Amino acid sequence: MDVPAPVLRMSGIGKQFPGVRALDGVDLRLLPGEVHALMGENGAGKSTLIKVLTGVHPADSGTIELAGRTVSFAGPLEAQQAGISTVYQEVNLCANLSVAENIFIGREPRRRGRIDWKRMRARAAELLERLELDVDVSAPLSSYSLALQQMVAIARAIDVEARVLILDEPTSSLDAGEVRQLFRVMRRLKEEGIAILFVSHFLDQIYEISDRMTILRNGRLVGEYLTRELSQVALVAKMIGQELAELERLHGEARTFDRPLVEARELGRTGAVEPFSLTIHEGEVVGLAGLLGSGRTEIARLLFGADHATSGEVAVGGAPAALRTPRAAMARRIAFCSENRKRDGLIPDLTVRENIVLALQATRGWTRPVPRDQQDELVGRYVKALKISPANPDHLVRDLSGGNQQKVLLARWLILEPRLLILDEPTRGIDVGAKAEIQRLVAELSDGGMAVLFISAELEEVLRLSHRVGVLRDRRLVADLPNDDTLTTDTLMETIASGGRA
Amino acid sequence: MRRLLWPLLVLAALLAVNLFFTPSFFSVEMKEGHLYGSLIDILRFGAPLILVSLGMTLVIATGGIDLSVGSVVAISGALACLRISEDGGVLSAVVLALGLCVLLGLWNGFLVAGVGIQPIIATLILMVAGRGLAQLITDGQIITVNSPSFKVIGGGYLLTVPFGILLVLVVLGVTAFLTRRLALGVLIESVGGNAEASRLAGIRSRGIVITVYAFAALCAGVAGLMIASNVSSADGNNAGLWIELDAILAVVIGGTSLAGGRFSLGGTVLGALIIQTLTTTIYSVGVPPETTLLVKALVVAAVCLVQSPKFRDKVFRRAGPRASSRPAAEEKVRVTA
Amino acid sequence: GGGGGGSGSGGGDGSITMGFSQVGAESGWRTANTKSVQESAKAAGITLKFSDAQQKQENQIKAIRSYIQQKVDVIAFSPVVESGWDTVLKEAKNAKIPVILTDRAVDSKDTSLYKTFLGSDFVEEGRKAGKWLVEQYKDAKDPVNIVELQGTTGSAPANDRKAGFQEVVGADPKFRIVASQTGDFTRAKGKEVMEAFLKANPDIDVLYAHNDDMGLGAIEAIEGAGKVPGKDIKIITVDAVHDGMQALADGKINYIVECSPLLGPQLMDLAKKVVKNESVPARVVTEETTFTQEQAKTALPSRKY
Amino acid sequence: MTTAILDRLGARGRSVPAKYVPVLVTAGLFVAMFVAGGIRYEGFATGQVVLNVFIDNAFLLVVAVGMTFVILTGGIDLSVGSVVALSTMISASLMAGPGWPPYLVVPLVLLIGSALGLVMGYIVHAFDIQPFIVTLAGMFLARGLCYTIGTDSIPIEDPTFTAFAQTRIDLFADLWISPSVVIAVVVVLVAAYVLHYTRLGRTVYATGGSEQSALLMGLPVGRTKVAVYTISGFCSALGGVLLSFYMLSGYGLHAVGMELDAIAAVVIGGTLLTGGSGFLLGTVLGVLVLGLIQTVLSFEGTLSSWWTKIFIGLLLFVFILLQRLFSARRRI
Ligand SMILES: Nc1ncnc2c1ncn2[C@@H]1O[C@H](COP(=O)(O)OP(=O)(O)OP(=O)(O)O)[C@@H](O)[C@H]1O
Ligand SMILES: Nc1ncnc2c1ncn2[C@@H]1O[C@H](COP(=O)(O)OP(=O)(O)OP(=O)(O)O)[C@@H](O)[C@H]1O
Ligand SMILES: [Mg+2]
Ligand SMILES: [Mg+2]
Repeated sequence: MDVPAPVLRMSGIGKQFPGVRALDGVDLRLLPGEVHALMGENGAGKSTLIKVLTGVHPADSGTIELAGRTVSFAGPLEAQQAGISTVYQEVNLCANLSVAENIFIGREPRRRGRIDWKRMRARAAELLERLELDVDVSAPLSSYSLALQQMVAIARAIDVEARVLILDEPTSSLDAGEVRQLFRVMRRLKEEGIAILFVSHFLDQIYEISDRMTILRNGRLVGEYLTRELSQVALVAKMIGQELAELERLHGEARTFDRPLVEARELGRTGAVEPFSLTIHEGEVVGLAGLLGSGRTEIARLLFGADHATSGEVAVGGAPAALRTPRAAMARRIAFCSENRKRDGLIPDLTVRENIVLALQATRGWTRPVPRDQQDELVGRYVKALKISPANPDHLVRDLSGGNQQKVLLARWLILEPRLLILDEPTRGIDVGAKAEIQRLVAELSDGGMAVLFISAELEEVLRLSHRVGVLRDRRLVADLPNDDTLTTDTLMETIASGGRA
Repeated sequence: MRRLLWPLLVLAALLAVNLFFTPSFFSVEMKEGHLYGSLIDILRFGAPLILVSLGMTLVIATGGIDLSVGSVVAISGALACLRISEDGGVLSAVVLALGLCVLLGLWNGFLVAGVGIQPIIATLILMVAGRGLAQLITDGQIITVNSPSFKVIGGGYLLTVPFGILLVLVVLGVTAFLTRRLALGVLIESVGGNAEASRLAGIRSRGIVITVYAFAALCAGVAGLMIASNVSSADGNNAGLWIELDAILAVVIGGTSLAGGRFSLGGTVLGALIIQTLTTTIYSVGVPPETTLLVKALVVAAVCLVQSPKFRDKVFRRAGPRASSRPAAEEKVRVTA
Repeated sequence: GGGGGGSGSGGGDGSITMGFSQVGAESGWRTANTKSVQESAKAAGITLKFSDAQQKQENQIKAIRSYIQQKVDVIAFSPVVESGWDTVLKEAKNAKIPVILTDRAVDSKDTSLYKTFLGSDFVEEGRKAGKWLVEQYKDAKDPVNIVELQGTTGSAPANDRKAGFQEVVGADPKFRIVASQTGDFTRAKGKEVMEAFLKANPDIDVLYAHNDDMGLGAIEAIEGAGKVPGKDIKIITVDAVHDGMQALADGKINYIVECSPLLGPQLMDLAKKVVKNESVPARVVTEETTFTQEQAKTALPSRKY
Repeated sequence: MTTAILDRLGARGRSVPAKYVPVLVTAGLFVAMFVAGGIRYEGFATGQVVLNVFIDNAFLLVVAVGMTFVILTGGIDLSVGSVVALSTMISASLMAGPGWPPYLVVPLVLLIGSALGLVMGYIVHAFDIQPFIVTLAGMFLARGLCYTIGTDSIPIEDPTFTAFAQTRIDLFADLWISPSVVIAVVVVLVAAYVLHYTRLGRTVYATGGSEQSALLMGLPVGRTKVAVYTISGFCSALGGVLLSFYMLSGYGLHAVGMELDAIAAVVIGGTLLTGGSGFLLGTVLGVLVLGLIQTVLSFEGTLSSWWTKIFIGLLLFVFILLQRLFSARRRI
């Protein structure tokens, strides 16, 4: 079989961070007209490899060849100029600028040297329309949800005329529809002969779109394979170094829930979510399904007191509760793990340990520090259970890989052992092994009596965990379905599409 | 601790310069039952700055800044001296002055955390008005007091050691205890590192911010008492003038970022000592006043350069053999997109 | 009071409005000066518009402009600096508002821009200090080691007091200024700098401080070093504020050159004359004296500031 | 009347984008303050009083424009006041001593200011040092250079220079402005254009929004950071030249604390000190507000020195408080 000459070849790449060997002799080649998946567990070194390529981090060793010539980029700007367009893992856009600017900044359409705002907005709207998004491009990016921001980042990257496109977990908070749009675009680009590097922890997506894959483990190269020649099981085995048990629906038998924990009556917030009523019982896992921007996050924030409701009321354990601040909610033992770990979750300058015990510490107040041995015990337990790596509690969270940061955030809320745990996209960017572990943990906790509100863009996951699924559409709770055998992702999709009238 | 290495080296270098010009610089002797010497002087005159910087450190760690400390220094000294000159009760005067300072700090904190005004402007208000207040208290004159017990705070000795130094040690100890032993430090760093995330983690950031401003004002108040007591007089016009700048500088030299987040009390103390040593050095080496600022500029530049890992990389390692994995610049390809 | 002061330029109704722009409130001396102006204006029946420039020349220029705008009858001000007044003074002249300088001079070539200058001569003060010193040590054979505490770097009194002193003592090589540093006119700095001087120069005979406050601070440092101020180290200062006079009477200071802030009454007299278009001398030097320890003891009880 | 404007703003709801609200509120408050002054003081509400605010603050305006660039990137420049002083000092000494002509001196001064800014910007960028400390060193350096030139004030007597400085540009009806005002207005317009219509300007905002993101988006962050400090250095030098027009003297103690005035003006104008958000128009308003406070004080005319300060603080407080209350996004 003939293989065309690679556009990009990295060989023998090594990168050492203080205390962590992130990459060690890694090779990677990208062929034109192919989607190449970069696979590996959380912390395997995928993002680091990408950052070394685009010059964010200088490599310690190894060479990079672009179109047969040795290159070394001093920064993303140079990489971009050389035709490498990148979407980095965390959404790296400027929230203070408008959507249109975020797409075009650095290459704005100009007329006689001055930025042509009108044309820029028009082109941005056009570009987003091609991704089937209808947004006000002159509004600041900060007014949009994380998923939309991810789409904007993608729009920015694919509009560049590039020979190499790099997408580092672009789909982590996208739902099926958006993923389909993205794949459509990727196929088109592929046909144009562009080499695409794609990172994702969703194996289905990998098998759907990629032609070839490179697998990393602990910063070392495992090998390069053709996707169609490697089974999912084999892939996982190569990634984590062992076999993974099959995933099953975690809540086998149907249970009845009769002790309401949190009851929301006509709770709503103007401009965010229409008044809705929802009851969550003790021990129950309620999933929320809906499209991008359908208001799932808004519901979660209202139930946690992160935003003020403009109508309706909440009762917790039968007593009316004014959830005006997160503290008030936490006092009633409600916890909320937010979807945007960078903006609403982690304190990047603090260590893993400090981030994990932060919420617990907050409930105790500053005069009663969490005793050191209790800290060690809690942190140690969750570092192990969630496989946080590096397993050093005194590592700065800022320096962790994306998935591991997510685990830290999750651990923060799990140790609180709340009565209601609201999880908004808790498995965003988490690898298959850890994901199963987290799902098992959630199921275990709910069996122990904890109520969970579970939000995820991945419908399978929602179905696997929930006892009941609320469906949102256009910021309205349109259906509340029990999760029995008749409920499948297809019926869910239908409900979403029809707005619950079917 | 490795972070403090470079400031320590700078401090050592400054002291070495002194030793070169004044061979007796390191000598500490007993005079009339107290310790006496240049090193003691540095600690003694640096004490107010260290105090103000400690308060400033916490404020900066929350992502704020406090410009009003200089005015608070003046107010505290002025009020205490006024009270003492009126009826002589030192203790009540001190309590009153510090009480007012805490109130002023709460006011700052309220503007920042309650009303949501940007810290620099919120505290600018008190910086300007507070100086006026201090002058109002002293009527623009210098209030001289003659109270031996008041004199102790800034100019006295306890067990041969200057009382001011002991006071600093106590405040430092208390601050370290509150922030590092108790959980205040982590919460402050968390608020400064990511305010929204802290709110969602259930931290009462408003209360913490207000507390921190009150603490900074209290520290400034104690410093004000020290300065006033040291010269037995309150000068509403000049006491604490520009001390906010020195304090911020001390904090920054100590490695705390003005953007908030992680802070280092030890670094701040070192920073303040560097500044004070520099001042003393300038006096004792005999730098003419016209060039004082040039020397200061050089030292500050040197301190910040030597602390910068990037600078050390570029300058110190360039000479050494560096395994260059990067191809030379001319090999770079520019591919037109 | 709603600005009833702008009674037009004619002083026909007899009431005079004066705009007075003060440098700031940087020292007790300055405050006494402000008070004196305010009190004597009241006593003289002159409406005073007062503004504090907070040590900024631009604020003074603004204030003078606004006085012109408000059509006051006479403008008086203590310039922050000597240079840079021509433009605004021309505006005043065009608006036919007479200007009186107080305390400090301006270096404008065009002397028609102001009517008169009332104030002290800082250089002369420096000379007076120097002359006393020369007189004191006229029999001494050994070199005399002098340390100097300067005022705020760049300020006119600091520059002039230094220059005047230097002019006199510089004539005799036995006077050696071994250290000279700014003490910013404050007690705290005076003390701090003196402590450093004492350690770096074991053998100091004389301290010359540009104002009393720095001298007072330095006295504390000298006492802390176990020496006797006024005996082991002779001290000369300028200003003669109350605390300084007290120290002089107590024998801790040896000599004070007066620099009187009480310009108010003289200023009001001049203002009245100027408004009536009477001729005034181009330079009015304030009546100032010097004090020795004995003179201080007699003068102290009647000292107002 | 401010409330009326705001009510209308509120009524129209989304038609005024949230980002303009602070600037509009500031403008409304400024007008309100001016009207209040006019009611309280005779001769206050005249056109010339407003123009005087411009005339007396032209240099501050120029300096604050440079500061706006720096603050928008999330930095700070403490050296501006000293660079202003240094500029007056160099201008005066070169014209007084060797008798250089102004058309040589002024470009030289602007060059020196820009070069100082460039060096500071380079250090901030290349060595990753906090701008506060770098520009503080710059502040000491420039001030120190002033004193090494001389501690006395130096009058400027060059005929061309003084003639220009004393030119009055007559407008209609007895109103006049100085050439400095024209220069300042031009600077503001150019700067507004740069910020809004050029890549450099937009990169300034992006850098302030998130430096790391801007870097990853492939924006020339380093170059931009160096550029803003250079711009600020240039503006400070130009401000210094305007100040020499105003004062006709060079002096090492000129513009002490001006950095704080400039920062205050920028922040009062609604720009966030953390960067990324704010408008140049806000800065203009901030300067005007500070100037108007001074004018109010001189019209008040009866305040003692300390009440002056307390009064400034109070006015500032009331202004900021109202600004904050009116523009607070009504998050219920
Ligand atoms: N700036 C940094 N400083 C120190 N260590 C780092 C830094 N960036 C990454 N690391 C470490 O390098 C390793 C590889 O991280 P990387 O982000 O490349 O993982 P990844 O494969 O992208 O994982 P994920 O799937 O979670 O995104 C991790 O152990 C991480 O802690
Ligand atoms: N397609 C869109 N068009 C307009 N606004 C949108 C869109 N998507 C998201 N938003 C904005 O994002 C905000 C957040 O929505 P929310 O986060 O509740 O949605 P979600 O259901 O959690 O979906 P996701 O988190 O996947 O975006 C909404 O208030 C809305 O303003
Ligand atoms: Mg990654
Ligand atoms: Mg969401």
